[in-house]
Amino acid sequence: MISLNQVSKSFAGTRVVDDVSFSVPEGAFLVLLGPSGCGKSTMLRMLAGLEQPTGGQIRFGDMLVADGGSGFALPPARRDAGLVFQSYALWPHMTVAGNIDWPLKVARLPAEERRARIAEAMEMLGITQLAQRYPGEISGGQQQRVALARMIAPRPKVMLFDEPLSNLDATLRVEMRFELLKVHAATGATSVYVTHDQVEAMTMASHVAVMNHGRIEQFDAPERLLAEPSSAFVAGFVGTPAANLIPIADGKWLGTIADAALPDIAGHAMVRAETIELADEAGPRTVSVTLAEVVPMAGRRLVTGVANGVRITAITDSTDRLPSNLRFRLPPAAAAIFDSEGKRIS
Amino acid sequence: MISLNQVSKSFAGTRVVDDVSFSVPEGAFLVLLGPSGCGKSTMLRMLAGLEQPTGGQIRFGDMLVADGGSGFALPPARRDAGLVFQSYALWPHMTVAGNIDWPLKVARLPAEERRARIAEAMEMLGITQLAQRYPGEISGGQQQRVALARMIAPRPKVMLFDEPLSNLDATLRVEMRFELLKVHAATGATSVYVTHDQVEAMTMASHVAVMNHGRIEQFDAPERLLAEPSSAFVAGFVGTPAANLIPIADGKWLGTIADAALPDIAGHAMVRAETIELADEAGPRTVSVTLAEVVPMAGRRLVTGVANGVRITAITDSTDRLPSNLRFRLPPAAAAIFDSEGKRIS
Amino acid sequence: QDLDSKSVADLLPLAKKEAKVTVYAFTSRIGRVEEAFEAAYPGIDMVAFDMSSTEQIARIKSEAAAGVAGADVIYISDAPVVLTELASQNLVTRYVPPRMESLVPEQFKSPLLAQRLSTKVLMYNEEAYPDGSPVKNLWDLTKPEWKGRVIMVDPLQRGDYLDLMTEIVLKSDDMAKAYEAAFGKPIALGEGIDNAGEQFITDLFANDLVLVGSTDDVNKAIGAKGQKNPPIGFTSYSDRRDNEDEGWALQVANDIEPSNGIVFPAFLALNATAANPAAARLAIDFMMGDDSNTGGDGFKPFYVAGDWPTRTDLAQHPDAIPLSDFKSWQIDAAETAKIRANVADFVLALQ
Amino acid sequence: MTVPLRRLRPSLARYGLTAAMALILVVLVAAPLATILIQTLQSGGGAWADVLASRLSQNLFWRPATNTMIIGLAVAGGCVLLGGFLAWLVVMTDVPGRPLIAFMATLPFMIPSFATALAWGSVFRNGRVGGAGGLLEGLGFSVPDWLSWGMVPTIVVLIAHYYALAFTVIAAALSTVNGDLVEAAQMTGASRKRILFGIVLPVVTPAVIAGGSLAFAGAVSNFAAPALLGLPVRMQTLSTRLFGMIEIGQTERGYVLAILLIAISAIFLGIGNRILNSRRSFATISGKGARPRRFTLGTMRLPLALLAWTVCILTTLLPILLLLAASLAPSSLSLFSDWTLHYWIGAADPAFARGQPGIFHHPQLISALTTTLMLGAGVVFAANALGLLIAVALTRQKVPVLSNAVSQLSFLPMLLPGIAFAAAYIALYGAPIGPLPALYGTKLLLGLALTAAMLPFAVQTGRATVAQISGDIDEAARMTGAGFFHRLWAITLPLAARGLAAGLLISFVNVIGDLAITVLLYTPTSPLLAVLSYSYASDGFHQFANAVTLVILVISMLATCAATLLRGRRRQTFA
Ligand SMILES: Nc1ncnc2c1ncn2[C@@H]1O[C@H](COP(=O)(O)OP(=O)(O)OP(=O)(O)O)[C@@H](O)[C@H]1O
Ligand SMILES: Nc1ncnc2c1ncn2[C@@H]1O[C@H](COP(=O)(O)OP(=O)(O)OP(=O)(O)O)[C@@H](O)[C@H]1O
Ligand SMILES: [Mg+2]
Ligand SMILES: [Mg+2]
Repeated sequence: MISLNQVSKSFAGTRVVDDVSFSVPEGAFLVLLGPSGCGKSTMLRMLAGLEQPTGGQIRFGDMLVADGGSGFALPPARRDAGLVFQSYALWPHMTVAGNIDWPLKVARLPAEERRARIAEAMEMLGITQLAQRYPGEISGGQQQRVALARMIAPRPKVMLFDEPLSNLDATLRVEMRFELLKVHAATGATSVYVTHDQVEAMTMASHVAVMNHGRIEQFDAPERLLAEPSSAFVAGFVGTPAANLIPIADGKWLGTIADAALPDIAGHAMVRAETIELADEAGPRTVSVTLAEVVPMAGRRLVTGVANGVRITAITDSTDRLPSNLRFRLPPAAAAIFDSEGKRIS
Repeated sequence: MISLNQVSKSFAGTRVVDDVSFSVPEGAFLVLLGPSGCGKSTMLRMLAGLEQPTGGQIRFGDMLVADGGSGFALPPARRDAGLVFQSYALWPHMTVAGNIDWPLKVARLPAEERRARIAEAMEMLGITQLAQRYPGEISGGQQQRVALARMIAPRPKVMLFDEPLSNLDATLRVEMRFELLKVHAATGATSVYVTHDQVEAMTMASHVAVMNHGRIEQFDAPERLLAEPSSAFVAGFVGTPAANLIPIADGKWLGTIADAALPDIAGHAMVRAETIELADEAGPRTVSVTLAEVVPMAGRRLVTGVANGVRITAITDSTDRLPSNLRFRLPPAAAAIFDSEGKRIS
Repeated sequence: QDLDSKSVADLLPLAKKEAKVTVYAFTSRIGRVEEAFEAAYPGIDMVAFDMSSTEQIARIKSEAAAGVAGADVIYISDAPVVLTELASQNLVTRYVPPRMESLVPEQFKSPLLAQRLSTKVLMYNEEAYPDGSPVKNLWDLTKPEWKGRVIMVDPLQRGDYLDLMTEIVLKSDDMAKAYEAAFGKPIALGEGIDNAGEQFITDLFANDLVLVGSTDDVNKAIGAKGQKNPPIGFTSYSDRRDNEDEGWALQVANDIEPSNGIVFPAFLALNATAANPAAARLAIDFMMGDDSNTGGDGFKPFYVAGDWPTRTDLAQHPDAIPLSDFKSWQIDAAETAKIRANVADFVLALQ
Repeated sequence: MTVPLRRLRPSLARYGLTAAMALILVVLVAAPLATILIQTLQSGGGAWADVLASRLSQNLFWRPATNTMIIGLAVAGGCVLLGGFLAWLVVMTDVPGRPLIAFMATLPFMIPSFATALAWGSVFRNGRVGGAGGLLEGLGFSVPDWLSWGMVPTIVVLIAHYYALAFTVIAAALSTVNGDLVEAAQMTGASRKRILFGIVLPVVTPAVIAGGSLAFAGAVSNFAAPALLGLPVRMQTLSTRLFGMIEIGQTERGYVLAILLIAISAIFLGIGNRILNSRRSFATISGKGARPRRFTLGTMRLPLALLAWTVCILTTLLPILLLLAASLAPSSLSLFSDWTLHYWIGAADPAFARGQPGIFHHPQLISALTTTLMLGAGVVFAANALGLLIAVALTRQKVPVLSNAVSQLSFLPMLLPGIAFAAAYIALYGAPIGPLPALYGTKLLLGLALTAAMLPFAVQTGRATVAQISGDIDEAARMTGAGFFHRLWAITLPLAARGLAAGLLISFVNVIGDLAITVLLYTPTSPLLAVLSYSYASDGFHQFANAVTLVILVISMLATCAATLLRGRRRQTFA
């Protein structure tokens, strides 16, 4: 339902979105994933009509909504899209209820209906008791929820979310993503969702686009992203924890530990944390690391060590104290190999 | 070094911080954890001197900095504290470099030194190439990093962080928390850090305070928080994933599945996800659930199901397809039992 | 032309048909004229605009450019500008009511009809100088004892003061004679100075002449009671009537060599393209006064001490020196207009 | 057919507003201005040579121009500092008596500047222009000329008169500054002064520039103060010069001077424009809500309060008192004796005041009052509506050349002497243009001219506030499908309300006090208060003139009160 064809956007000469093409069907839930500053918000703003692409076309269904070449752009008002701004963009002179109400008023919904929708949205986001407060009188997370409620209440056909849960706690986030999916399903809207939270990406997405430097690195279903990253960047970016990208050169791990299984190139081997074991003794494919941090997760512990300046994370089940002389045993085979450009080789 | 004695804060009659007392030594790294709207930002703002407590005293070392009773407050300028605002609060009319520079100018650092510090801070936060941009011309995550750089560059003795990494991607976050800990260690500052990210809390904190409704639910070392939650709230709030809190009544799980090991009270049993198994067949302590979501994490899968409206998360290693008729087998003993008020009983 | 010769009785029915007459006037006293006029000629509405001569000139010129006839009657001072910029372009035209032909001397009937005369003359503080003017000769003002104590409105701010300067230059011969009288030697002109008038102006400015922005400031400076050493300066003779109200001691210095200042006319003229030509003429006739010896209601607002009607048949105002005894130059607007700009430039070069 | 339309639409959305505003400004400002320019060129441009390159140009132009610029810049600087300081005190600190300071600090520019000059004279005057000296001489001090007359007093008086403009605009802007910007500065350990000048005033740069520009334009075009205080030591400014030139019939030279004044001022105002058009943003109203921030002044509370009070009292009460006295005292020489209410309510008495009855017996007072109010209200709303649109266009659509033209054009009327402006209007719109009827003599023409004359105030204040609203707030509203005017009404207007109120107030005060334009364009059936005051003054009835001036002042003060009350009823959460 949303399709992009070679869309680009430049600010003062620098391309921040670069030749992006993809399409998702109606009702899809597209998650945009990518590092800070890679152009995610810009993408959303172009979809919303707030920013005009400098090149390429954007279509909603059959309808052309923006054409960078001719300069044509359907104004935001006529796209039936809603956007949760990264900066919230609440109207500071309206109460919480007023903020949610205004778009409904603009849409000329009858008063009865509006009241119901406001109540529903506030209920869903747990902000009912804040109805009469002003944005300046509520906490950051509460503001974010108001921004969400405001966007959802009019039930747009295209829902655009820019890190909508970033300021919420984990528990609330779980609830919210559940609720958002419910809304998404109920309205049959097509959603585009920017997040830094891998869990959100994995649980909500029907499609994921991983962006880097304004380009799409991989566009795929969420499971495939984890299973088959198409580039070193994706491999190192997705997953909780992300896979380790260990430099290899001349068939040696880290350029030092020879391994016949490794190809004889300079690049990176992808090694999943769960395949690295803690070793008591030096041995084949064993690397000595300095302990950096230990994170309890999913009943296990992620142990991160640094070897030759490379952070490597392993997972251990044992709750024993870690030896002061920590060693990681690398798996017999890398999950994937990437060349020095980051292209996947095997 | 920072100690609070019965600190309270009310806004227009409602207590948003309620009788909080604790103290942390110099050089401590205190993480404040808590749901949206529980008063974390307000706590930070009181420490910063931007908000005056309505009751209680705050001391930095031996020095009284605020006294709600007498109304005394040391102005923010004289506390040698820095704050990363949840809203960033960047000065829109100054460039990125200008924003970082201004506090240094105020501190009358020589130009040479200032240049070095700005360069260092920008380098550390990966925003060097944005030096001449204005806040309106950079992405949300970049703005957040500028806010961090601005606070860190003058090296205050007390560093206050309000969700400083919330808009950064996971990879960058890992880097940043590493860098922040380095700065913290290097300057010997005492830090108070608000976050919703459990990993940050667990890896960075020397002390954690879990807040709820303006009160401290538990104040402890991070590991103890996971191991020995003192209330149902804490149990259900911390951990990745947080422990399951399964309602019990009359010695029955969920009020239906009798278990002799359970006490005969109404309350909650804490059951860690990793102790719940997927069961093929109905059996003792087995509950049938509807699948809600599956999250890949730490090489395993978190499987969340809903039974009687209660979300229960289990962890499974197997990568098999989940049976359509999903069942969870609860462990023989709950990790903890909380009464209906949430107080821990065993 | 035809209308010009019509008597009041003949004009009246025509004017009644027009039913309206618009007057631009440089004084608010027009308000009282309006009332009197409408009482005298019911059914003819007089619409009066009160604005300064300068503003009238700007307005009349703009209106002419825009092709609209704003006023029917123009009552205006600032003779030199009016003559050069309005009359010469036929933006305003002369009209002398037949009734006035014999009552007003020729000099006041052409090129425009003057209704009355005003003054800018030397005045002093009679409280500080009970024995009369401390100055007998204009040149005395350039002497050291009057340094910083002669005051007037900046001649480049107000046309009537510029007219005064111009007249002094025009009357250079008199000025030269007066110089001899004052200093006992013939005048020696400075470099780049062409005549005695210019020399006088130069010397006056060199003697730290104090300039102010309005006639009132001059009056206050000169007239304020209780001063030990009050300044002397040029202002309107008629302002003396405010002495009592304001607490001034203004008095005119009449016996001055060669003259104490200037007397200048206020014109009554027609708009060349007047929309109400008959009523306009009727209004001018009315404003010239009736046959009583004070001019009646039409002239009453202007019958004040220090202003003189141009009509010769009206009685002298009891409080004022008669015009015939008044030792002032009567400006010749046409002559003044010729060199006025040059004098302005000359003054401009001095400050 | 569809293709060009398609192309047109986005560019319309991008430039449409700016282009429309440019068109309106051409009609309201550029065309009349061109008329004047043409007039100065018609006779061979001799006036230009006289002014710029003749033996006279030194005295005619260069020295007055230098004086003017010194005065303009000093006054602009002084007003921004003083007005900004007071605005900060009132909006951002806990100084005692804030509402009253806020009220008093808006008054000075409603008081005619001659009254302020008079107030200066009443203290510092020496005997140079005769009469009695001021208070200081009365106490036995001898006051040197430089303190009594000339540049210094002119600058001080003009600052005392115009700082209210800067105050009003800056206070409006400050009240919307998100508290966390200030808090972030406080955290750095900066002193209050440092924060004020390093963060607070710079983040409201648009308001500072607006305040400074208005004060600058006011100062360079002010006539009363330099005429009263400068002339006695022969200090001329461009405004006294050009007034004089027009007054003595050398209109062309006068217009040339006016055009040059505009040109020079445009340079300075252009600098301000560049800052506003730079990449820098001044969005202090963010989409994350905001808490207002008040400094506690601590030990400085009383000294600063004292300072503020002194400034306010000296610049408001003193001139008002003198004005009042001047409307009560028979003699302008001893303002405090023999007071009588005759000039206000007295019946006609042939023995007193030449038989003039008090102003309340003036047959046209009531009609003048209502006309003034109606005209004032109409013009003010028209000008500010336009001003807001222009401000929005300038802030949200930055079109390369056009924006700059719009910005400059909207400022010019402030510098052009009213008489020239009005004359141009008559010349241009007095006659029928094509099918359009002549507007001469209609209130519409007066309304148009006054609207144009008030645009600078409206645009400057509007721009200062609109620039503070961060773009995403409007974008969020665009996403809902609300149209331009709907958004303007529901989002921009309320957020800019304080600034707009300031603009309304400033232009209202100006329009009801305006004389120069009104006197040439008004229709006699409905005189205005200012005209009434003028006709009294032109006949030497000062007491009456001052009484009418006081009536105007009281109306202005009532308007201020109304604006304050209106504001007070809104919940000030974002501001
Ligand atoms: N000015 C105010 N008036 C009334 N209530 C307020 C005001 N400011 C904050 N609150 C309330 O105080 C509570 C605590 O706010 P605070 O900002 O400290 O929350 P927080 O823990 O930082 O939440 P978050 O994680 O969402 O940022 C919130 O419930 C908020 O609604
Ligand atoms: N007005 C502008 N001028 C120049 N560069 C800009 C402008 N606005 C954004 N950029 C740059 O464009 C890039 C993409 O910005 P965008 O906001 O889309 O990033 P993002 O992916 O949303 O990042 P984040 O996760 O940090 O929000 C950034 O590097 C930013 O610095
Ligand atoms: Mg973004
Ligand atoms: Mg917060």
